[in-house]
Amino acid sequence: MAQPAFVSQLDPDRAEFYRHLLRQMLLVRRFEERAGEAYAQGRIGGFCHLYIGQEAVAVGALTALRKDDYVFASYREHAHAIVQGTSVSTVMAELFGRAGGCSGGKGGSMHLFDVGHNFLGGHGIVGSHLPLAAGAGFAIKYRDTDQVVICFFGEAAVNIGAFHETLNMAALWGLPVVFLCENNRYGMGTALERAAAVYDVYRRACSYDMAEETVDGMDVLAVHEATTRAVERARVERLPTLIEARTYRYMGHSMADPIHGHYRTKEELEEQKQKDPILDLQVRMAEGNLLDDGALRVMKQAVEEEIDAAMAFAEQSPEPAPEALFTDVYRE
Amino acid sequence: MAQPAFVSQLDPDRAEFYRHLLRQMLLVRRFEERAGEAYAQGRIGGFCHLYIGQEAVAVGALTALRKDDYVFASYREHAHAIVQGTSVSTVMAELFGRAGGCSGGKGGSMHLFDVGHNFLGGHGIVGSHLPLAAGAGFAIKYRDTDQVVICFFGEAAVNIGAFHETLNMAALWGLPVVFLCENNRYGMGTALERAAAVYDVYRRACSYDMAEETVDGMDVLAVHEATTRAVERARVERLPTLIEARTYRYMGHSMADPIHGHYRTKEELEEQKQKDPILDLQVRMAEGNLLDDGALRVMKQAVEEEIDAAMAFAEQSPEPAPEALFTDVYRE
Amino acid sequence: MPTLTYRDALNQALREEMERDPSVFLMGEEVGVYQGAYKVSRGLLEAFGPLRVVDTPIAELGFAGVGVGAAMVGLRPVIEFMTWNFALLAIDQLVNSAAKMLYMSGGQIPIPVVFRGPGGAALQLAAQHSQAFESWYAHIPGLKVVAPATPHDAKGLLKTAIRDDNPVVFLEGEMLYNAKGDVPDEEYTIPLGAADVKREGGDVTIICHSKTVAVALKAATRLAEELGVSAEVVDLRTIRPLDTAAIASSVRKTNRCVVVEEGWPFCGVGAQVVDEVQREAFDDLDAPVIRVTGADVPMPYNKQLERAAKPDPDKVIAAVKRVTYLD
Amino acid sequence: MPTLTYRDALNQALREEMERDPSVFLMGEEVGVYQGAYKVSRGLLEAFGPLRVVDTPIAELGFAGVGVGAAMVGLRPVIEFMTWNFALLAIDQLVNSAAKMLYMSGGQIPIPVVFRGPGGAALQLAAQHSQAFESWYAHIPGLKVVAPATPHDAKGLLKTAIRDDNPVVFLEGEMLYNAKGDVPDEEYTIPLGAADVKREGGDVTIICHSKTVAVALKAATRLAEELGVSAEVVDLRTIRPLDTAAIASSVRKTNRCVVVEEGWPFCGVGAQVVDEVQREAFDDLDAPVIRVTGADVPMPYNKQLERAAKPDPDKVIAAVKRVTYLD
Ligand SMILES: Cc1ncc(C[n+]2csc(CCOP(=O)(O)OP(=O)(O)O)c2C)c(N)n1
Ligand SMILES: Cc1ncc(C[n+]2csc(CCOP(=O)(O)OP(=O)(O)O)c2C)c(N)n1
Ligand SMILES: [Mg+2]
Ligand SMILES: [Mg+2]
Repeated sequence: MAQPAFVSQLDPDRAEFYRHLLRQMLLVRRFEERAGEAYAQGRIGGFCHLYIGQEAVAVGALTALRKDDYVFASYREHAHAIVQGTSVSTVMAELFGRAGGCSGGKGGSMHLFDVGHNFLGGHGIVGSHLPLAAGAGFAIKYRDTDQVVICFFGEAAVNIGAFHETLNMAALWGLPVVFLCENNRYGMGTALERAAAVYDVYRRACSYDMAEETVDGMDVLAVHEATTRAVERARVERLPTLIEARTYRYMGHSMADPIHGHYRTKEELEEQKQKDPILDLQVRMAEGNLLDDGALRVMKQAVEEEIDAAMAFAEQSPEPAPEALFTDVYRE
Repeated sequence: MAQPAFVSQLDPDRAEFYRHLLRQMLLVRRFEERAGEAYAQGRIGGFCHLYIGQEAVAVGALTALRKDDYVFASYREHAHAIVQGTSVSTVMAELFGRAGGCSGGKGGSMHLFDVGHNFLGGHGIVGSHLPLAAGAGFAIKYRDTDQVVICFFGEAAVNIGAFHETLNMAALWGLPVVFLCENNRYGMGTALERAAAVYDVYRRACSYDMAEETVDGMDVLAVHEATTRAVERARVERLPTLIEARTYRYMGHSMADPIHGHYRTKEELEEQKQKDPILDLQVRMAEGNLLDDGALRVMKQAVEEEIDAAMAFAEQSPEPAPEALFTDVYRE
Repeated sequence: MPTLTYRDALNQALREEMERDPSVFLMGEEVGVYQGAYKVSRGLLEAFGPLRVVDTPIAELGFAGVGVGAAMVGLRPVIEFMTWNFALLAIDQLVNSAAKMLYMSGGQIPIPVVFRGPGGAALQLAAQHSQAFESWYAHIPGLKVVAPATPHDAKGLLKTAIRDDNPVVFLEGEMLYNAKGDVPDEEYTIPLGAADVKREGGDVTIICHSKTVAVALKAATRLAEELGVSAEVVDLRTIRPLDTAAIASSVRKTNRCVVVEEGWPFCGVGAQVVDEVQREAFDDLDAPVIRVTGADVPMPYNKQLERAAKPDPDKVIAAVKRVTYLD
Repeated sequence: MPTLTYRDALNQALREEMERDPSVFLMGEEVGVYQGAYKVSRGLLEAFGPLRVVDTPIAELGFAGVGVGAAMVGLRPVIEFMTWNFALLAIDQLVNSAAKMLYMSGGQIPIPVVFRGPGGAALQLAAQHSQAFESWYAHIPGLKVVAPATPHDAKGLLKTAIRDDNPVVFLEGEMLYNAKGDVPDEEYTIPLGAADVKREGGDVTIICHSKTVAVALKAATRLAEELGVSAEVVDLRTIRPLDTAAIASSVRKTNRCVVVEEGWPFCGVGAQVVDEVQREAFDDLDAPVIRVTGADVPMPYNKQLERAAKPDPDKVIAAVKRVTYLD
């Protein structure tokens, strides 16, 4: 069922937690902005899909998980890796294609991996990681642990066969997977309404008798609460959930694409930016006297330093050795 | 919405039509029985999927079409070709692999084609013909004619990606396609409940805001009426419909598979046979004094002669010339 | 003669064929409103409208099948894959429906469809986005496979592919879209199955196609300048049907052969070429045929590793030295 | 030594590996309740229960991906395709996920999965159900490809494939399931990448795998009896990695080579073998390598046409006559 976007008053006792959410969103935002600059300078190559505008989804959702849960994401996954615990340094180094990158410089922006933090990619074929996530969920059921899998994907992925086959199996077999659709309204230049017969992504759960929920993806607390409910359902009842988080992407589809143009207007973009997820939390915390300007300044400063360090690490990290071309094709 | 299985009293003015339906069902039944015998004698090879028990679906549905409409079916399609107008002789000859077969002996039981009757196969990969049917529907929209496409498939096909991708596009684009799912409860040895999270196939239309209907597939008149409604919707409003016809297969999945065994009991089979679609119509026609034993005997006699002729034709039809191996790979 | 980019040459071919034949339409992801992910379809939506330039959901299997189905009833669809990497999801429709329909139906149902889009590697797109599948499609009877190297060939071959009554796999190159070349004003087509000698020579034959034609030509220039070796560069243009006659006659003249391709070595296009050459010109060969291919690994993201994975003039020259025993 | 069918040898291998390693499970259509479409998994559901012998919906792409995902977190799935024809729908998961995960992750995530099922033609199953895709999978770095010809090899190779830490494409044959052969009681495995000389000979080398091994052996017997030609029959067993050394050493001995395969000719396994042979044994070859393949057409339903489309001893003998200049 659709949940009210309403979110409980901020609870003073959770100030620490709110600060954590805010810091994570700031970290992601600044990481992406700096990555964008580096890309513009030609220091990052290939396709680079930024997450700016969607921070509340990854931060709200991943903070609802346990360390031993598994995370799968698409190619727009810098944020998910970082929030899951992968160091910004190794993520930035991966974008630079360096040996110190979290995928050894072989994966790049679209293929971040960090088994140490159960971050399992970084997948470039739309929809292809949904069955993979179900596979991890199957392994959890097979081993009878109480872990959970969360799988992030865009709204354009719901029209592809893998979505249908996966959700059916997950519901049929009772797999502990949270399918979190980040509905930012566009798949490249195609608005959801031009690609899907049903505009409410969460309603697609009806074909599988699967629990569903839609949530304001610009409200980090709402996302956190919705995900917490779904994670509980997966952990305790071992049932999957389809969550639709309504969000928005500020940048172009990738650094190679226009920010607006044929498919959306500058006005729409500017209007959306008024509902910025970071500003929103800042304001609410300020209203609740849980954050003063000084603390915010300190936080931003710390974030900036963390990214500076990541940049330095990435630049100093060596290129992979030439032999690396031929390693990791097969495991001996 | 689910329609009541109830069917209007037989209308004496339509006696001619009822007799046509009965004759078509008898023709299909006897064709399949004789094909089964020929297969047992090794005169037909490969996979041979018989339709016995499901006659009411193809007959009820295809009699709701116009000559210029298009028909797509799976590998269990002897009946659909025959009811659509392909001569039983060329269908039987195709099963025999002869040059006189409707596919020149190259297609066989699973790949019957007859462009003369807009019968477009005969497809062996589960789900693969749904997009093909949508393509024909797209062509109708493209040419702006008022033709309709009907696509028959089994209930096990609704769990595969092609079903989802196709129904979404058909609903999104407004394609005049009737998707008719023949729910005979089993996909080979797998009961629908063991493969689908939702047991009511028609409910899957919810993901596409598509019109749907479920109908008693053992009642030829009910199938005819439901299909007529869907065809009208396609022809006039150019909208697709998902119909679920609840039916049952009397034989094994194919001639190579057991009739019952691990996956279903002999008892279940015998019980189902009590609701035989042919007997059902016979009884109702008799009750309405629209068919006496004499007429029935004559009809059965005529059907038998038609099949005898088909058998003779198939046996006398020559093998394809050796050069045929290399023709039809490319159109010059 | 005006010079055009490979991109605009394709755009012209599409435009001209859509004007010529109302049964031709273009369908794929982002081909309309977005003007094409790589802008090959720029302006076509405005020119022909949404019924003939159709944006699709991300559903490769589905819309590829829609194309085949539309072809079954007489339309001539051009189905664009944003890249051929994604066509793996649709490959059942290409192999089991498009390639077999005419045969299974005993000759009743031709499938006049073109599947097109960029194949092979661009720059740092990593493993899942940098694959060349020529040899896969060429393996399938019922399909034709075309991979043009120049704007001139791209236009002439695409027009022919659209008019062909069989399913054609048309492989373009993201790295080729900006390549410039002369394209005649007057209408022309190029037959499928005809290779083209891009440079004449007498000492060694270099077989190539698509992006590797430029690589081979660079190598040929340097071979002449640096080693006085005269290389003949044969551009296959069409992989299936393969122009075996052109290959064999060149090798019979040069007695030496190097095959260059972007894809992986095992069962690649070059393997088939080697098979043909050693059968057709066994007694004329003075050295084994040597192949230059992409490295036998998934494509790495790192720029230097990626460069090392691709065929380049140095590798071609090294191969030529081997077949001419110059080292 | 007990004789077993190929089917039962595979069943034994699955049973033994599932007993040995609790992380091994079997998933696919009809593998459980139905006891397997071709009964390879007979009794396994009863022995190991529904969590380790899992019936799936008809969703090849989905359950292949489930297998890869389970492998990502340490399980060792054996995914059965009812036939390899249907795997075309799942091929994106084999090529883009399974084959590339280790590389894309910089060596972090191995994918110990086996994809298995019958490949190639049976009897009169027509175009969509009669395809041999060895060369396709062998084209892909990151995959291993195995195609055993005998019960003994089937058991030993499947056990090794299950223990291998890489994705293995394991091609069986519907026509082989009833083939009988000796299978030792004691546990054994067979390394991947090792060809096997099924018959020694000095005049010509016949390279083959899977079903064509029996064809080659029949031909070899007749060649000896009818023509006094001594043929060496080399069974590749593993297509990737390919045992080039074994191939080359046999050809260096016989100086003549014929390659037999069930699949289509263009870019088939034989093309790669020819490439290796002419490079590794150029000076030893007294004649071009000749290939015997399935006809270059979709498989027809008609029995006689189908027979004519398949490799048989007569075709192999004809090829041997050509490379030995006996005609
Ligand atoms: C199967 C497949 N088709 C096409 C593409 C090209 N492509 C990459 S991202 C994308 C749009 C996806 O949009 P969405 O799922 O909404 O995610 P978002 O980019 O908005 O985060 C497309 C079409 C692809 N990667 N995979
Ligand atoms: C993609 C694919 N997977 C598996 C098969 C093998 N197969 C043929 S028919 C069948 C069962 C289909 O059942 P259903 O769709 O209910 O149709 P029915 O046979 O009952 O008419 C299966 C699994 C196939 N042909 N295609
Ligand atoms: Mg989106
Ligand atoms: Mg069924």
